[in-house]
Amino acid sequence: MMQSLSGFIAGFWQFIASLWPEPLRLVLFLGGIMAFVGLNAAYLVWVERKGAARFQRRPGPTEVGYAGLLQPIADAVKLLTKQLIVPAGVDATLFRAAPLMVMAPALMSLAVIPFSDVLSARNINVGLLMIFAFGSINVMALMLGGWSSRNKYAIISAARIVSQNVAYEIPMLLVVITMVMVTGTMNLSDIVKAQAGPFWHWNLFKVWVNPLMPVTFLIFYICMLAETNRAPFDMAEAESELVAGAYTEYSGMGFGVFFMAEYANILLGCSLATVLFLGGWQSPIGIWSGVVWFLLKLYFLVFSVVWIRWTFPRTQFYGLLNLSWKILIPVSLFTLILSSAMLKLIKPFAA
Amino acid sequence: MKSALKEIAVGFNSLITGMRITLGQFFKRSVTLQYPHESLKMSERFRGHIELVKDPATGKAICYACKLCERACPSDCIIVEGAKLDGAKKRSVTTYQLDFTKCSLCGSCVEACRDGAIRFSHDYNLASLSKEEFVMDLFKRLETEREEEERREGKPASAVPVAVKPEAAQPAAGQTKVEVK
Amino acid sequence: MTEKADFLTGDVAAGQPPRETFVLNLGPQHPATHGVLRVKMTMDGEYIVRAEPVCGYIHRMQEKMGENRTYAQFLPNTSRIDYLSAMTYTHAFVGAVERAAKIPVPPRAEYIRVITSELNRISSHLVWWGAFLLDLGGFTPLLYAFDDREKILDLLEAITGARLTYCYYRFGGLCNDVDDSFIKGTREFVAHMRPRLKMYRGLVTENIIFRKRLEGIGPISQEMCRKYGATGPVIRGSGVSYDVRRVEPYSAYPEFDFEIPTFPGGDSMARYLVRMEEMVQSLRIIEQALDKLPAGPVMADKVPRVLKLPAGDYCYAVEAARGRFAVRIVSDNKEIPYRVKLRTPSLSNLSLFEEASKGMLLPDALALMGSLDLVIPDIDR
Amino acid sequence: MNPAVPEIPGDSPLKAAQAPAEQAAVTPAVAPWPNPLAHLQIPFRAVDYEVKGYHLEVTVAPGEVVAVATQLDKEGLALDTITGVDWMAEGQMEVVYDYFHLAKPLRVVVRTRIPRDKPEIDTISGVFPGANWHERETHDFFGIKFLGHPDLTPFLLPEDATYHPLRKDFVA
Repeated sequence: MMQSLSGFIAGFWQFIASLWPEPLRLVLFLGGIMAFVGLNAAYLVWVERKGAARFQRRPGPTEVGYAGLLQPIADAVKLLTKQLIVPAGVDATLFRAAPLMVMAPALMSLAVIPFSDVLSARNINVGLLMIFAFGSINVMALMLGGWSSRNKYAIISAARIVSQNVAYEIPMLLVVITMVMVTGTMNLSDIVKAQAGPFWHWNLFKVWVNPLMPVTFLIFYICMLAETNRAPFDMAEAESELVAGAYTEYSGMGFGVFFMAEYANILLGCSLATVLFLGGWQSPIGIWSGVVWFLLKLYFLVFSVVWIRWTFPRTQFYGLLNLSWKILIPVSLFTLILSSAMLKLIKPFAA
Repeated sequence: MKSALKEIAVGFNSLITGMRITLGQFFKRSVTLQYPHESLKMSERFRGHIELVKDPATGKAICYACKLCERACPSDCIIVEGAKLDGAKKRSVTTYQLDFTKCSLCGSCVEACRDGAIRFSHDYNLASLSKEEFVMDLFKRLETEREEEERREGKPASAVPVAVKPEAAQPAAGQTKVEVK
Repeated sequence: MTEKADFLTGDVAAGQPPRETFVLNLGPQHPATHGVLRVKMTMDGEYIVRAEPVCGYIHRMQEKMGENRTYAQFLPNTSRIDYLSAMTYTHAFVGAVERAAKIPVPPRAEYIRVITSELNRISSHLVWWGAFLLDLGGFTPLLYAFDDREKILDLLEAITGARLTYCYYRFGGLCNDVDDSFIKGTREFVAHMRPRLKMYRGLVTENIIFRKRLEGIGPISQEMCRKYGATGPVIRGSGVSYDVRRVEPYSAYPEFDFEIPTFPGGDSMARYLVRMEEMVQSLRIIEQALDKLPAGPVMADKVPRVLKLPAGDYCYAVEAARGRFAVRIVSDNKEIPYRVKLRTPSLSNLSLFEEASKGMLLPDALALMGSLDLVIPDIDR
Repeated sequence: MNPAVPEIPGDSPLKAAQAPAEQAAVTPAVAPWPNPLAHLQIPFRAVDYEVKGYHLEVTVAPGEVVAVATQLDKEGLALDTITGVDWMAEGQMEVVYDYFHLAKPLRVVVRTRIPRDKPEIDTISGVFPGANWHERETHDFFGIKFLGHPDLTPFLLPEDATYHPLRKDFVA
């Protein structure tokens, strides 16, 4: 009995030791991703404020640090020192859990994003599936945040969030299915590898596989904006209608986490768009591929998100749903069918 | 179907136009002024709070407390007192109290004045932590200014200096004035 | 695209209580109400069953103030009723007194009044434009509008000494003449503003998101405008070309060639387009007035220092940026008016909101409210 | 999509969507004589617009205001405003109704006087729904009761106000 137990422990140790590099790698990468997301979420706020200022012809933050670079840190300190007020009558558990539930999925999903061919925390073969599985938690968290606040504005916002996210998840998944069919894999690393070569090998430009590829990208991009509740689809926050939407009752870091999660989600969405359509870490000229290219593409997309936010007014709610159900879903279905047909036609020749 | 496609195309085009316009603005110079570091010069006719005008000959206030301004004021924010000093032909002002908290800067007082004894100041950096500091005695202010000037020029002070606490309402003197446009 | 809840309005029309409603208290501190207006909304989900504006949060009893000070002393108050079109409001009061006291106004003063009033109208419309876009969730246009408005304010500050509450007109003329730099600056502004309006068009007016939010939303019929006494861009957006400058011409307006922009849609978009087109027309008026600006004094010769209007009542209406603003002075031959009535356009324009917003979605109702261009002190006085 | 909404034309100026006919309908402002409301059974008195700022005025009995409002409504006039004047010395309250025409230069003033100690008059909010707020405001300021008014709670004054500030005997 004792012998078998020690034998088991020894075996377990041997097992762990054989795996040793892998857990270390994982811990390092997860730490790295958390730092990356934290830093990005903070500094994307700076980018947003600076960008908004430039679009509106003002200097933006200038006072804290050079060009206001320490502003996000000052903001974070301010938010941390503020009291997290839990209003009377709210469901305190859900109210406190919601910000965490918003942040966690974004962090988790980034673990499978391949920043370069070696830089990825976990290279699993259903990475895409995992991202979308975690993506749906995000919606639930926002809804819980709005609902548990017991505030009329927050509840209206929660209802909006659910219908908006449900509506946009469908075309987004249809587009992703198209991409999975085109690349033949759900492993994000392999999807990037399938796009190796100069820029016309990127999925965005693979018009011989699917002539509507740019449209597909556009649908993905729109859905990404809607899923992250970004302008012009910021129905959930809608500050001129719903005060602050689901975040109305949050104060201090509770609000701060929601705010950071928004940027973390943008980061995730843009990373995914980069991987699926823009060839990930592949360089546009076919040589010197690496993480720099990934970040360049990622930040270009992030900039475009900021650019769009400071250009357009908010959509009307039924306009938003109409866009999804009447335009995006039919078109994405069509591209799905088209590319599968094209694949059937092309495959025999390619093989 | 055709009209729907056209609508999508037109709509998409309008979005692109909008984005092009904002991007065009992105690279232009910013139009704002970083206020505490730089400030605007007020125009000639700027209506700040009022101040008494000095007679260049005597260095004292022109005002002789005729109280026209007091009567013209719609908000009752001016109290003027005057007295006939020994040996003077005219009355002269002894108190000119402006309650700036009530003043609506309408300028009726300046218009009512027949002798040009009051004018608008160009101060606009008026901020204070207490309401009382906006009840200013313009006469005392003028006298203090005059005495300081005389002291600077080395003349003996003509009158016993009145202890006046520094007006917090006055703007910082050394502020850079930047001409814009 | 009016996606009203038919089932709901049907219920209300039949006098049955809607299934389950809740009261949403919009304001008095709410980002969309531009000031301290409160709207008590009975909602069914996001559909409005009844939206009842509650006014008076910044009531100052301007009319009582008019009864205890002289005409000249009340003059500064007129700038503070609708602080965005201070010039036109002063014009109405000054006009009423001039009409009663039979004070002739020199032509140069009338021309300058027109120029400054129209500049003020543009600046008011620019603020509305920015704030309206803010209601719709677009922040950047506000800053562009304020950039242009700043130019107007600089011009007006140089001649009046104030940036918002000008108090520039006097009984019988103006307090100051304008100088050449103002005329030059105004010409430059007109030249600057035309391409800017084109830019606004590209950025906002033609934007598909914006159009989808406004077209067909919040229709107000001609009949409703008439029944509620709505004026200004609201009634012109319903296809009635009612403009005080045309119907009851005052000042130097008959001497200029301009159009009254009218759009028949009655929806928020029509009201939007009316205001955008009005800015173009105002630029036209300013240009003509500058060209024709006569020389001469800007103040009538014999204006009594102490004004006593003959007993009776006197009205004077002007077209302010928000519509018809009328002053009624009842005099009993004393230095102080017996009664001053201020008929403000925003009050009548808002009074139709309750009827017009029935069955609308919350964001649409806020767009409708934005398109009415409310200035709350103008309602509360 | 509402068919009545004008399409924004591509390059042509926005005024293309205007109705030129309505533009012409507005006659330049000369006093609209002969009296355009002469056919009504209301004894209007013509007033010099240049002096008073309105064209027609009439003083009616307090009971007639609704009938007058109905007739003016049929003529296509719109309600400008309702207000009161407190004639304390005479022990009367004057209620003034201003109307304006949408297309013609025509402003009509209807006045009536009611006893100051019993200031009651019928509401015209049934004819012009816009009168609702004006009457509420007049009730606030003068304490005039508009009989049949749907809601006479204070409009601009605080909700617990029991005073009427524009009465000449009001002391703050």
